[in-house]
Amino acid sequence: MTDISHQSAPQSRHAGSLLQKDSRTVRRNRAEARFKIYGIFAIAVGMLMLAVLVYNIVTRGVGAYSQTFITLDVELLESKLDKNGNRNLEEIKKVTTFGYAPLIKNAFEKKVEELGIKTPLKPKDQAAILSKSAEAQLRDFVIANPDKIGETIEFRFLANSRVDGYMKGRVTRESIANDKSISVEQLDLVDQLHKAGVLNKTFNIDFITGADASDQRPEAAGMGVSMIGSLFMMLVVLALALPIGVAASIYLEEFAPRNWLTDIIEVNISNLAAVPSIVFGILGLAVFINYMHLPMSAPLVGGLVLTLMTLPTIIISTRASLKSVPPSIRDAALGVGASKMQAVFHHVLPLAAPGILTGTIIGLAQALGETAPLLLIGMVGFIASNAPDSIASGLLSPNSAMPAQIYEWAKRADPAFYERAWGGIIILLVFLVTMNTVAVILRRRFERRW
Amino acid sequence: MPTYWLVLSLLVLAAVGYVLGRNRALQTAGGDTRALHSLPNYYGLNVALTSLVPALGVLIVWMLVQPVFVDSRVSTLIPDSAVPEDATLDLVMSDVRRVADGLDEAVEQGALTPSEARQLDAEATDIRARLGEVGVALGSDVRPEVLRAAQRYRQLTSVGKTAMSIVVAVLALGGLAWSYSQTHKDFRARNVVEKGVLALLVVAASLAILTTIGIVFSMFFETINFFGLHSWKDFFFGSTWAPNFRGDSELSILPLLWGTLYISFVALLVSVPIGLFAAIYLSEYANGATRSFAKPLLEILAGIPTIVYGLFALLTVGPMLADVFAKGGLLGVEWMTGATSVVTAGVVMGIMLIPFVSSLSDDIINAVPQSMRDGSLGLGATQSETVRQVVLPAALPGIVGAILLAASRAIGETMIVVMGAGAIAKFSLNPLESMTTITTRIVSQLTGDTDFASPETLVAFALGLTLFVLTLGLNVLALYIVRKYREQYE
Amino acid sequence: MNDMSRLEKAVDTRQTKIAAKNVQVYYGDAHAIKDVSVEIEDNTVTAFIGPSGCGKSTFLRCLNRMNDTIDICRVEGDILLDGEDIYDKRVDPVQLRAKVGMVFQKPNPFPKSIYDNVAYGPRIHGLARNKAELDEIVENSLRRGAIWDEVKDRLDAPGTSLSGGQQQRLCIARAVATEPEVLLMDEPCSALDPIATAQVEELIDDLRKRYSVVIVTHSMQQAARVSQKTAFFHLGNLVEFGETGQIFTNPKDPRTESYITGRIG
Amino acid sequence: MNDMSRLEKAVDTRQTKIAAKNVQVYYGDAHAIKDVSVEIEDNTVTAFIGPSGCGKSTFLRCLNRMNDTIDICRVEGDILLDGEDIYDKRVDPVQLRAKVGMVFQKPNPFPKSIYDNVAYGPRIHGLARNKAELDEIVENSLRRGAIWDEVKDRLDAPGTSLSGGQQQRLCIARAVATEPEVLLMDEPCSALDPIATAQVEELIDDLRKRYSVVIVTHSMQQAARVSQKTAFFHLGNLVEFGETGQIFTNPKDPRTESYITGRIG
Amino acid sequence: AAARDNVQVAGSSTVLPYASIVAEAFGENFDFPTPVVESGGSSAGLKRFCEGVGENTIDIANSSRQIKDSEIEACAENGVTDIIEVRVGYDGIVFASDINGNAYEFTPSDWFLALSDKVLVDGQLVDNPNNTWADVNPDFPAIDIQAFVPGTKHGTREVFEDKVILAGCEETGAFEAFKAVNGDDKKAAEKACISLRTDGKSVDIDGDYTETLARIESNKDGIGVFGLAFYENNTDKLQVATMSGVVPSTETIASGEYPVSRPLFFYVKKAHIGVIPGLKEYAEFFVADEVAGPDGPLAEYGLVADPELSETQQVVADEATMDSNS
Ligand SMILES: Nc1ncnc2c1ncn2[C@@H]1O[C@H](COP(=O)(O)OP(=O)(O)OP(=O)(O)O)[C@@H](O)[C@H]1O
Ligand SMILES: Nc1ncnc2c1ncn2[C@@H]1O[C@H](COP(=O)(O)OP(=O)(O)OP(=O)(O)O)[C@@H](O)[C@H]1O
Ligand SMILES: [Mg+2]
Ligand SMILES: [Mg+2]
Repeated sequence: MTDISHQSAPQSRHAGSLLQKDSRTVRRNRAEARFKIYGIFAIAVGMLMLAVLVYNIVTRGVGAYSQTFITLDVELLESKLDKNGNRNLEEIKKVTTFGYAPLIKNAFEKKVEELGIKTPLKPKDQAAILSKSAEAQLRDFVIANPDKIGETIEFRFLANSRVDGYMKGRVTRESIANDKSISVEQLDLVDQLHKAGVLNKTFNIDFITGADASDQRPEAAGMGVSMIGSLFMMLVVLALALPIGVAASIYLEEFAPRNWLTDIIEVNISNLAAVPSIVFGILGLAVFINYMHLPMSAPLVGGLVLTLMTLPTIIISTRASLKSVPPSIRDAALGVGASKMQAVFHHVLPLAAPGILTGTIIGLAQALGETAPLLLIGMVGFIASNAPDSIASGLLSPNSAMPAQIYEWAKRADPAFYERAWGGIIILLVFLVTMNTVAVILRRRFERRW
Repeated sequence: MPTYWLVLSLLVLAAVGYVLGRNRALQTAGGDTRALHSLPNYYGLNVALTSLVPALGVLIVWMLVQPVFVDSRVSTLIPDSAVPEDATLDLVMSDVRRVADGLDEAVEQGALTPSEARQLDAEATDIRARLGEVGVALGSDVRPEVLRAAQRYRQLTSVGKTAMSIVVAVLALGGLAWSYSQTHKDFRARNVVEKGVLALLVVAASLAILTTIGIVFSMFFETINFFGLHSWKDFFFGSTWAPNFRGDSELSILPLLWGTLYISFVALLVSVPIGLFAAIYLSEYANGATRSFAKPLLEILAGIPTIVYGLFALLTVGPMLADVFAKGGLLGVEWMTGATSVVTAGVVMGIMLIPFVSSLSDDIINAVPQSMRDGSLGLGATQSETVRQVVLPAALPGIVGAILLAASRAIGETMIVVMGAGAIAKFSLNPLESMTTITTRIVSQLTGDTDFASPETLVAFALGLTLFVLTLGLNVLALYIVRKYREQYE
Repeated sequence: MNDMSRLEKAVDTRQTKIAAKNVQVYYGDAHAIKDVSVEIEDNTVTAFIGPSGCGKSTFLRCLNRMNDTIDICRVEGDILLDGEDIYDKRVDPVQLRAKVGMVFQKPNPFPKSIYDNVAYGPRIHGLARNKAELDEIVENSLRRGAIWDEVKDRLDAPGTSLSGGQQQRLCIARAVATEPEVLLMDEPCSALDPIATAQVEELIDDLRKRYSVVIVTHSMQQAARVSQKTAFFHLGNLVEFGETGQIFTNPKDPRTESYITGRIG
Repeated sequence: MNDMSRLEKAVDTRQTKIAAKNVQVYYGDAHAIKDVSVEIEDNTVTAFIGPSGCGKSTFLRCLNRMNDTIDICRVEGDILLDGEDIYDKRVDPVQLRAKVGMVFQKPNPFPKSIYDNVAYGPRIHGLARNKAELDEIVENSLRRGAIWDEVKDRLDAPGTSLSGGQQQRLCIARAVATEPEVLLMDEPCSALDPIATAQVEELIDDLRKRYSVVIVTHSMQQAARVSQKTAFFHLGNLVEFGETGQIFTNPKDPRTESYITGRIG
Repeated sequence: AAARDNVQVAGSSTVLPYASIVAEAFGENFDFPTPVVESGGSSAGLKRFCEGVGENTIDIANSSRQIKDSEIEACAENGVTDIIEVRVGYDGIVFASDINGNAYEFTPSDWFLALSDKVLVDGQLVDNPNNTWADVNPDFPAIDIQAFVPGTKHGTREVFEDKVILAGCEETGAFEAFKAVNGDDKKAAEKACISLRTDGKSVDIDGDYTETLARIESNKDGIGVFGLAFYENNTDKLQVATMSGVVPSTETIASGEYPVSRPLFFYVKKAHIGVIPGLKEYAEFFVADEVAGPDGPLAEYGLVADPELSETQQVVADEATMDSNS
């Protein structure tokens, strides 16, 4: 029907009933349906992958949000903690955590006796099911409350990672056959303590608020401080990359004369996007730390480096969306006597906003998840600082970042860290989604067709 | 924090200036905005900016220069003899600064009165202990000359601060007064403000150039060192990448380059069609609700840490491919020897890159005017024909930008490559073999245990710089293509 | 008026091409077309006239379902093309639009070369077997659109770089190139000078021999010159519909009369 | 023609508002305007007529430097506004465009509300001291644009959801709202029905009392009705420029004559 | 700029776990803030260490190998002259396979025969023909060779090459053959010895031990190279192979019976002592008996305590720099 020869004469080539599709239309419709299916398929693939990844992350990571604790009554023996009995803080501080171990051992022994638990273990081995952070916890308490020395206080100590793993089912009696750190007898003890209600698994807020802990204490490690580090870095990135990126794009797209110089800048910017992120770390080390003498391991430097890294993404997407605003809009504004600047800021920019926000979302997501450049400016490793007390210290005192923390945990030997790494990823994603939500809502407000 | 206060008062002053300028402009125009050259806001902004920007600029420069100046003045107080033989003046100076900070802290906490702090005597008091009480830790006991220097340091700093405050205040007030006096109904306030804004825009754009210069410089010298130690012929034209700890390694970029291109190509092969089709579907077919949740969800893919993708490649995708292509696999072929391969890494990376292509393209496609679509549909084109032949060409520059961004990301990715593609550099056409990329080698060599002055480490810089030049070439090409095929609507 | 007499002869033989019955169109809550019924005949030029904003374009766009592309637009009632309901589920709007072509009110050339603009329709409908045939179609269409002479040397130039009137003629040429059975033209001559207008009118008259043409125009003269039937819209209502001669000489509705007599252009 | 007589009286007192001397415009290599010199007087409506694609819009856009926005467009020659060269380096095109307003050939409302479309100009030029004044300006402008009645209930609706003719009138209202000294109108009535056209023509006549108006039109009648001076362009040349009455009744150039007598619309 | 008050450490990721344990305990027991311990590899750590003297440079570099002469020179060029070298203990390197897989008793020759690019067959150097472990040693099961060895950036790789492959090369006599082929050039022969096959039987792992573990989990026949500490934390998933009949443990490594181990170091910038608060205290704390001794937390975690720890303590106490040592 469609392919009949070209006649100068009469009938339209589209004659025939509408209800019967001619062969060409059928063919085209099939192409159309295929095209649409490709689209659905593409989205489905994306969604499926997201679901698989999120499922993986969540199933592996939820374990980190609960933790095994042991409740003990510890007698703060004056004879051990303050031999002179004068409550001089300097002297109390002289007692190291090693000196607190006996107190805990005693407390444990007493508890076991009290509960009538029979175990072949020596008291030292009994207490070994506690986390190594117990001593530090005790010492911190005593230093904060020297007047409590001599009293008996109830403490909630973390159990060590093997015990915690046992409670979560990760560690079994079979799996510890060759394990030096824990024995079957200790697990028996754990079972009995659990039955007695002394040892319990509860929600672990410290994982969300706490700081990193060393390789020996996975149970004590938390994301809190690195979260703050990431937050400050993101603030820096947002405060710098977005305005600078948008400003640069506006200049290049709307004001710059078209010549080789702007061509160079243009190519340059796209090229910066392809620079491996670690190179930005090299740059940051050279410029911000060695040259400008900013402090090492500081979120400010991290933020600056990530800003440089994010800029190209924002600039490229902003330029693309500025380009896609029809010229008639600019003409209309100029025609009523708006300056170019006004035309851009009043009309073009709002219309380009969705693309700018998309660039920001993607750029920030990238910045939020990036570790490599942080490696060179000292934000990856063991950085167990305290939560900062002011904005300035948040920016300047050493801190890590969420992805760096996760990356470090994933490398550590104790499998308990593995669980925490995934748990950390959950927090990272929640952080990301929160950040994106704002942008997505804004973007929806700006979206329109014309 | 007096500097905070200074900045704050500058801001307040600017705000006041804004109001003043605005009012004065209105006043000269007799309250009639129509008589003004520009909108009243511009007069206000002009005054605000003129009082704020120079003052702020001077403030920043002053804060950068003053420590250097004070340091140089104070360091003359430290006799050479006071510098321990194994230390440098620099270190003594940081001690001085620390003591000075400590004194400040002590004064602030009330442990010392200001005059005490000025008159403290190192011989008479145990300064380390006194400062320890207020929580300032010092590395060693304070020597008298250090204390003297520290006191001088405090004095100079406080004088400097006062001077700075005065200068900045004068500048701000002067700027305010001057611009205020300039404010007049015929004053071209808008032009002035816009010029200022334009200058800011130019500064922002040139930052990209600065970054590039910085990158090139931070790698250039080490690259030179590398070529001093290693033959450039081997680097550019060799065929083997085999660093070892004994020196005399073969370090050729070619196998790495091949791996980079191959893996990125596979990644784009996955992400571009999926991303583009997703974008098309979202902007052309999907209803508002689908779009408003599918797009942000896809964007999460860009934010999942790459380590997760790496593990996904290693634990899920790799073994899955191996089940099919490896020995004893479904196909009964032996094309794959382990879980790592170009395809493993490429596919997983492709998934990560989907939102780079989809979200940006979606925005651009969405920005194509509806009248273009109407024109095509009105001729009896199907929606897919419209998309392919009218919408996509019109959105081409933006889409190319998005793809370039994805390609850039693919080239720059490490974790997925390390875990998914392996660490062996080789030339092979088989996409089921392990390969590696330039970027991962840069990271490896920089973060490894080799001698940092050896070619095995320095090669990272040469790789980085070469990659930089190569991608520059690719970008020039892309620019050329976009220029050639760009279709401007309206 | 020799035009008039010519048509009257043909009138009886004509068949209904498009029949619209009780068509209602809403933009969101706004009722843009109110219960319009009209019959458009084959081999006829039907003119839609009426004040700006009365719903002419809206109704025109219903006839080839271009309103589908406006989210908030809702169409009710029946529109039959050759007796078949075009809003039927089984009808493919693509096939419909191939039969019922359209020239839009605002010229909207594609951001492609002039050649590609015109070749676009024939290409997607497979109207040409080879390049030479396509070239011929393009040339023919541009000639019929009365723009060939102006663009024959710059067929590679983008369609968007043409002047307003040239763009409009390009869009006409583009629509003609697909050889629709019905051609809907929304103010096709609004940006054209008298000579170009005359050429387009000639084209319309030519098209009528084989097809059916609907034209929206603000020029009463034009309506009188080219159309055999005229429909007068007012505030979304079809006030009067009839033979052009009758509408212009002897309108039944007072609104029609006042609109026509208030004529100036 | 009573219009004619009315103008002739005023002719002598008028001053030159815009003087264009030897203007050449190139689009890349294409020479679109060839050595055009023309004087546009104050308190006068000047009509540009000529076949489609002859360069009317191009020349019009030179007068307020809108051609600056087209990369490939190059303008040579002098254009003086009140004796000052508008292409002088010191001239701020923004100020120029505030003085010389423009209505484009293709209606291009902002994708904002109708109210904001009109209020935009007054806002950036500070023409209103408060909301009430602004409201008044908007209402007045919309009234002058002959569209107030149609949109007064939907000032919040986007300007892009209007019909073609409504958009055109909205753009006129938008241009009028900034009170330019010279108003350039590129086919302002092309999509308007006769009544709306009459209202816009009334507006033009009204504007003339204080300002100078340049109008591009394809309708000879319209040119004759509203303009006092007419310029006829052909293939980029200004063929003839003079009193409207003289051009239409007694054209000097044969090309003008043939264009005018070939008139149909 | 405010002065820095925390000790800043960077370097080897092998030393990092030990350094972090020490840093944490240090922070708990002293008034000084917890030191910051960065990872990034020995090379990057030493490089930053050698960048100069001053607050914006690090105080301590952790290293899993001794500092090289070229690095000392580079340091000196930047004014870093007085460096205190502190050896903290040894890192054992073990071979392990999946817990449910086969147990192995290796000798260096087995590894050489399994992984080398070329081996000696009937007196001829040929491309490695061994496909299964049984080909290497009839005692082993006939499963495909799949070894996960550290990538060339890891210090472990150097030890693996030196103490296993090269040793195997010599044991099997291939070394002499290589030497003969290379015209008696010992260096070239060594290089030939340690070049591993590239047909996928030997897989370089560029990541860390968790990656090696993951590889073994997804390929149960694989054998991987691990640090002792890592193995000890994952005994539920891995079984360790003996080397020349010795089971690796802190004791056998300390006594020298188990051959594959390497010393771990950190380097202190002497110029910073007395300037950066807590620097010397940290260094002393690190090597204290209760920390780095055989019963201390480091040993518990897997560090092989240095039998000569007391000498090291002395070095730190005296702030003895490397030059004055040698
Ligand atoms: N942006 C452009 N790039 C290249 N050529 C152009 C451009 N705009 C217009 N032209 C060409 O310049 C010539 C004059 O165009 P102009 O728009 O001035 O015509 P016009 O007189 O307004 O015609 P019309 O009545 O059709 O609007 C035409 O040949 C046109 O094709
Ligand atoms: N997309 C839209 N959304 C909402 N309302 C619309 C839309 N398009 C048109 N309208 C309204 O519908 C009514 C009819 O519009 P239509 O475009 O059909 O008028 P028209 O008769 O073609 O007028 P004109 O002669 O000015 O083109 C008008 O009031 C208009 O404002
Ligand atoms: Mg219309
Ligand atoms: Mg025009």
